[in-house]
Amino acid sequence: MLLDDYNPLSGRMLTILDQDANLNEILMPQLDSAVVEKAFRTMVLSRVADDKAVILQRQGRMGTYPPNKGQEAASLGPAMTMGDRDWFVWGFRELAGLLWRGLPLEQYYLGWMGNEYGNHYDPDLRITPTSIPVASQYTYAVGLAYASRYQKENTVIFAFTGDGGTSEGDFHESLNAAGVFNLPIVFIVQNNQWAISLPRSEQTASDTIAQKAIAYGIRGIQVDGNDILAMYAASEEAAEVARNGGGPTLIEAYTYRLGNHTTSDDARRYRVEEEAKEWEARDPLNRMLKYVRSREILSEKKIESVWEWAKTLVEEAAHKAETTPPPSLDDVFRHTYESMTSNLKEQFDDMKKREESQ
Amino acid sequence: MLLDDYNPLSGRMLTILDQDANLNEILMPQLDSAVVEKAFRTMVLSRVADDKAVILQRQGRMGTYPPNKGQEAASLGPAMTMGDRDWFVWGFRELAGLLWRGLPLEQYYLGWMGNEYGNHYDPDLRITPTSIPVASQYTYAVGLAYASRYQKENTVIFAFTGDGGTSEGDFHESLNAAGVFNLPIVFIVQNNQWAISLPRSEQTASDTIAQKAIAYGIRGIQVDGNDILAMYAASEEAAEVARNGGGPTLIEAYTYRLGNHTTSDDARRYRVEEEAKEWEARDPLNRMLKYVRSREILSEKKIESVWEWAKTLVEEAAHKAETTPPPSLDDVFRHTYESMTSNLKEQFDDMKKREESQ
Amino acid sequence: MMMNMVTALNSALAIEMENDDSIAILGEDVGAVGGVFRVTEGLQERFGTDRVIDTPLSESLIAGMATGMAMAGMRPIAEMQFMGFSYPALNIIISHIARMRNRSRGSYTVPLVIRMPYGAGIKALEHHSESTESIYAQIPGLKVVIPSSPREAKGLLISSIRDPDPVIFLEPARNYRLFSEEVEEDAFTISLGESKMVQEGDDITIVGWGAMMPIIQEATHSVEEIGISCEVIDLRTISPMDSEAVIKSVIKTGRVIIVQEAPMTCGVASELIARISNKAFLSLEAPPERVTAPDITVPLPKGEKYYYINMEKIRDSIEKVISF
Amino acid sequence: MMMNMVTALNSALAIEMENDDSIAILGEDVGAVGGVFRVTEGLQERFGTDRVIDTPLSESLIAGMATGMAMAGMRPIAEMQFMGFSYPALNIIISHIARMRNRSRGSYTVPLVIRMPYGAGIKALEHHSESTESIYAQIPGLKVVIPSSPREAKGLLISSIRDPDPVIFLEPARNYRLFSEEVEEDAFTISLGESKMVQEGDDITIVGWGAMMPIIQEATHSVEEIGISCEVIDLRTISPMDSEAVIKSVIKTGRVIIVQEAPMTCGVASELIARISNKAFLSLEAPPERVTAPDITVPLPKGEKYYYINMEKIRDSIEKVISF
Ligand SMILES: Cc1ncc(C[n+]2csc(CCOP(=O)(O)OP(=O)(O)O)c2C)c(N)n1
Ligand SMILES: Cc1ncc(C[n+]2csc(CCOP(=O)(O)OP(=O)(O)O)c2C)c(N)n1
Ligand SMILES: [Mg+2]
Ligand SMILES: [Mg+2]
Repeated sequence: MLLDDYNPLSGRMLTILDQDANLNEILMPQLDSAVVEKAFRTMVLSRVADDKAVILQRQGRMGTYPPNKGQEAASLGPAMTMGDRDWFVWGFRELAGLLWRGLPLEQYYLGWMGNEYGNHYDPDLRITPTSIPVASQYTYAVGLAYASRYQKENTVIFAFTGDGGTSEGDFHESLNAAGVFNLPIVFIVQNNQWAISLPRSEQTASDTIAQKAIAYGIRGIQVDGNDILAMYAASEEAAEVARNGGGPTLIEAYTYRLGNHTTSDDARRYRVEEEAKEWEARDPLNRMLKYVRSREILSEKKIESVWEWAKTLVEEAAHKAETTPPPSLDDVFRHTYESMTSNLKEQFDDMKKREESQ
Repeated sequence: MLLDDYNPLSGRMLTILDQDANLNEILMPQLDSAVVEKAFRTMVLSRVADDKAVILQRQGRMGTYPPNKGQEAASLGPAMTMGDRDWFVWGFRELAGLLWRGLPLEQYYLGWMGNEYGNHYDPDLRITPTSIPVASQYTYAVGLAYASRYQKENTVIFAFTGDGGTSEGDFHESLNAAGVFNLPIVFIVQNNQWAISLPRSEQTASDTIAQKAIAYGIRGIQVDGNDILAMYAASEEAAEVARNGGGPTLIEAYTYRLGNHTTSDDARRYRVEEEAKEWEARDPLNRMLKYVRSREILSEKKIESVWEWAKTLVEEAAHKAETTPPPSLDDVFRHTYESMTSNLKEQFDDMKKREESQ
Repeated sequence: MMMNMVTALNSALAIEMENDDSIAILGEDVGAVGGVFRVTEGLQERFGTDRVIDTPLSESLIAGMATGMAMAGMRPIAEMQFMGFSYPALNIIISHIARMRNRSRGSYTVPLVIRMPYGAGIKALEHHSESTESIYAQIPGLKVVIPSSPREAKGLLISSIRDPDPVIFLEPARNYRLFSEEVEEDAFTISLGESKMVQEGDDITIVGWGAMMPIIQEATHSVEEIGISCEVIDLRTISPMDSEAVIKSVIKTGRVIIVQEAPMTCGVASELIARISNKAFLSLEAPPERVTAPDITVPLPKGEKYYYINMEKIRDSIEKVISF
Repeated sequence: MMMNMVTALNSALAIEMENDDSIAILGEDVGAVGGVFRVTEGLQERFGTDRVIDTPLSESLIAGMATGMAMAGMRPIAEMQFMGFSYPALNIIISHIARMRNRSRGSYTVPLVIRMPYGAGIKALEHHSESTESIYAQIPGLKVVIPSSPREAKGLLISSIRDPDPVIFLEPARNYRLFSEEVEEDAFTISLGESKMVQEGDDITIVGWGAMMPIIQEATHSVEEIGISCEVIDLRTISPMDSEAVIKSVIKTGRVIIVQEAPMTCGVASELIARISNKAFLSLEAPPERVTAPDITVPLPKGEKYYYINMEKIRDSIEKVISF
């Protein structure tokens, strides 16, 4: 079992497709080429959509936005292993995985444009809303997992946070409780080496994030987060363990944030550009591309066309999001409670009158 | 080094004086008999004072009280290794250690009788006030340690909590930060097997508390918490490491709460009496007594007299505490800010008038 | 059946759990011990460890776990051991529980109840006597309920459990076993957001909630003897706040006192007075008064008398307002 | 020297750190980055990593660590990245920082400052626009300061740093770079607990704080044209609250509006009105009014206009109160 062979004390990180696209055939997960193609497409779409978001922000057409560039494999791998009724509990930097899951890109854009309808997901997607307070989403992931077992749903909860998130009390309380209750959760930490300006080495003194699992008596594994195959394989195994009553796993996805923390950030203030350069050589999308080429999963022409396809989708989504009407007064008031309290109704009526008189 | 030999992955718990009072001569710390005598006296005093507190509560002369019975060695051992300027950061169940440190027993009683003057410590004692919100004291322990280094005091901070405390976010955030800043702290967890009604096994799924150190890249050690010599030895080493810039250590003191959680609790509701019985055989005070006898540190007559001495002190302290006048109106208002705000002054004057007119 | 507040709450929980197996209780020591005040006594035995869950010592997790359970369609009832230990959970309560519905424009809702004992007067240790209810009352998206008697407790708790929105349910620890009264054995509900007219009167309106109600009644009985007729309102729900009923009463009586156990500043009483002084302005015949604790930390028991409201304080205030 | 609020705050920090080496800054990204709003820019370079400390992502720890530093005799200045991320620290703030002095009857004190940006109007993500200042204002033992301009910011921050009690220092994010003004280069202080008479007037008293001040002034200027003379008070410190000055003013003008960015219920405005309506009762010629946000979660930017107070809202309210 990978989770045994690569346990946090083994000192080993799981890689299957290395940065030069060398493949570990023994560990390679069985994926048919349609799936690989779809994964490739999703990564491309994520990359193009992400770049577009940065541009939209720069043009004043979107609010503050956290770029995903370089981290596509870390959320996509786990997403590929999710069952239909599994839960996707995200933080704020999991675009590729969300696209695989089926989140309409225009809705994603809408959220970052500052409209709550961006979180108005189709409940069948089983995606929880964006969670900005770092690591807080881990607490409700535990509740979803508890309910899953109680309701005999046999689902697994996939919960994401970042390396910075591991320092929050909520990270600890959640992993601990998941261990105690032996719940079906896969905790994925996207260790992208930075939490805004704080490097991973100053976030915690532990050698790996994966070894934090030991504190909770649960499984842990450090995975090359830029290797889609390794992320897939580790998530699949962790999910299977969870589904069979084996409890939670902590996956450290060892990756890198190639861009700024958000569009309001300037990473040059705190990190040397060479570091990012080095990591560009390990770009998960390039690696995937090499793989797709070497295995001849897609022809060069098809590969070309994927970018075109993505650009078209992205433009459409941006257009849809931008032409979505802003929230109405009613939208803004109506969802505070199931039905408006009388106090709120009074305030609403007052605003309504103001609006109408303008 | 003990901290290496008994690291949390060694699967070993440090015992020097076992429950039958067999001594591991090799690991035995060098203590001259005056110190051993004082330690014995302190344990007896703690035991007698603790039993008295339970009685005082039952008689309506004290408020809710958390008995320390059975845990004397776990706080005393570390206290014995503290330097004059070191800090003693306690929670609410560390009586023996506090007595060693020099906290006047009447002041301890006064606190549990419901008077803030119970926390009005002589600042030279370097004891922080009782901390009821479980594990929250760990956060300020980190700050004290930071200041110690910044001020070049070369002091060590000894911070206590319970096994239940390890589940709080504050435990995690504090150990993590102490690791990152490499601070001079010894974190002592009194694992007394219960957090009110929750057994240790349901508090966390990790095999030991000590192994939680691995999550923070710091040292950890599981120590027989009923063995005063082991607690001394481990604390001494951890303090020395800390003082020499080696950073924090987590000591799990494996012990047992022989009494109820507090005087409002009835442990029979949730645990079998045999368990407590078994642990009585491992009582730290009996063990100490056997040791004192076998080494002939005190004559039988002297041993007898220690109990008499303790009883006298305890009666005096109880009397002093009980005859301490209750807080005045002024006491209750004056310490909210350095000087009363005008709003508070108005409320104070109002109450004063009421009081005088009665 | 005669019940005290503890047995009434226990009865509400048992009935609802019997009827709806999506309900589960979670918290510290809620199982074998039945909670430190025994409100959940016997429930784990009856409904199993899956539905009455002893959690690790992690308040933020308790709140968050309940959130997730609710999002998945369960009806969790979380217990905080004391209000003073609910603060570690405030982030989850403010940032997620109160907002999940609005954040997702209704895709996700969080129908849960967080119960906790609150208030002073039980000679407790530090942090066991808090009444910071206005922290909760000010958060949009939360409802905040405070029963004052056994019967109220049962009816309001059942309503809270069935409510589609998150409810913070504050139980006045002092009243847990203070008195018993006749309470229906079966389920019944009391609407959230509706105050209770405890007693009609003409001269002055006295408003309170929770542990203040018995003390208010002592005071109003005592002034009745000197011919002052008090209208007494139990707010019952501080969010939403039934200020309409209070305002109506003040328009009738022209005088008002709000009695609040908490310190004065930024409490629920100030909100009520702000509404009254705005909407009953022309009816007010005397300045609206508050009887509250002073703006200090709740003293430990030996000094509690300087903090806790007694009937004399209320009575004096009534006389002052009446003679204005 | 012309300064905006960011440079004024930075100047205050630099001067105080220069003069007193027991002062240290701690928080997330306060070092190389100088904080997300650049308030601590350049300070780490100047004073070293020992005194400008980048902490792990742990707000409760930040508050607690600052507590310990203060207990040991340092003067820590902690930064919470946004008010919406201060909630995980509430337990430490309420349970320890506010109480250490009283708990120990003065043996231990906690002279620290916790700075944080607050308020809406910066088109931010969720949780970045909070104004829950009344949570802090209601806690005995804390002082709560809110500057409205660069000069005020500098003088109040220096006073806060030197204050013997813990101060929550709330910086209106919207005003950080909204305007510059002449600010003394050297140290100067502005007393905590004293409001500022911004403008004297006869007809009505308008009270506000923080980001509301420029909007209030827009509104008062616009009504001056129609002959309404406004007295404008900047509260500056919401705890302790200078209600005396406000009451004095209302006794003169007979009319009052409190402008509060936060939602209505249980805010600082309600406290002020409760005090006014009690102590200026006979002087009031019209109902005291509040202009506040509605009781909803701050909307994301696309809906913010339904939440945020603009000058028209204040102006209409003035006209309403004047014509009562
Ligand atoms: C509780 C909380 N504190 C602070 C912030 C501000 N903040 C947003 S993202 C971030 C860093 C997060 O780092 P990490 O968890 O590594 O995720 P990454 O941004 O690298 O994906 C911070 C401090 C926040 N959102 N929530
Ligand atoms: C934050 C917080 N939550 C709940 C409580 C109530 N409480 C007091 S002691 C205790 C159990 C503590 O267990 P542990 O840490 O093992 O210490 P022990 O009592 O066994 O010494 C609880 C839940 C509290 N004091 N603080
Ligand atoms: Mg990161
Ligand atoms: Mg314990």
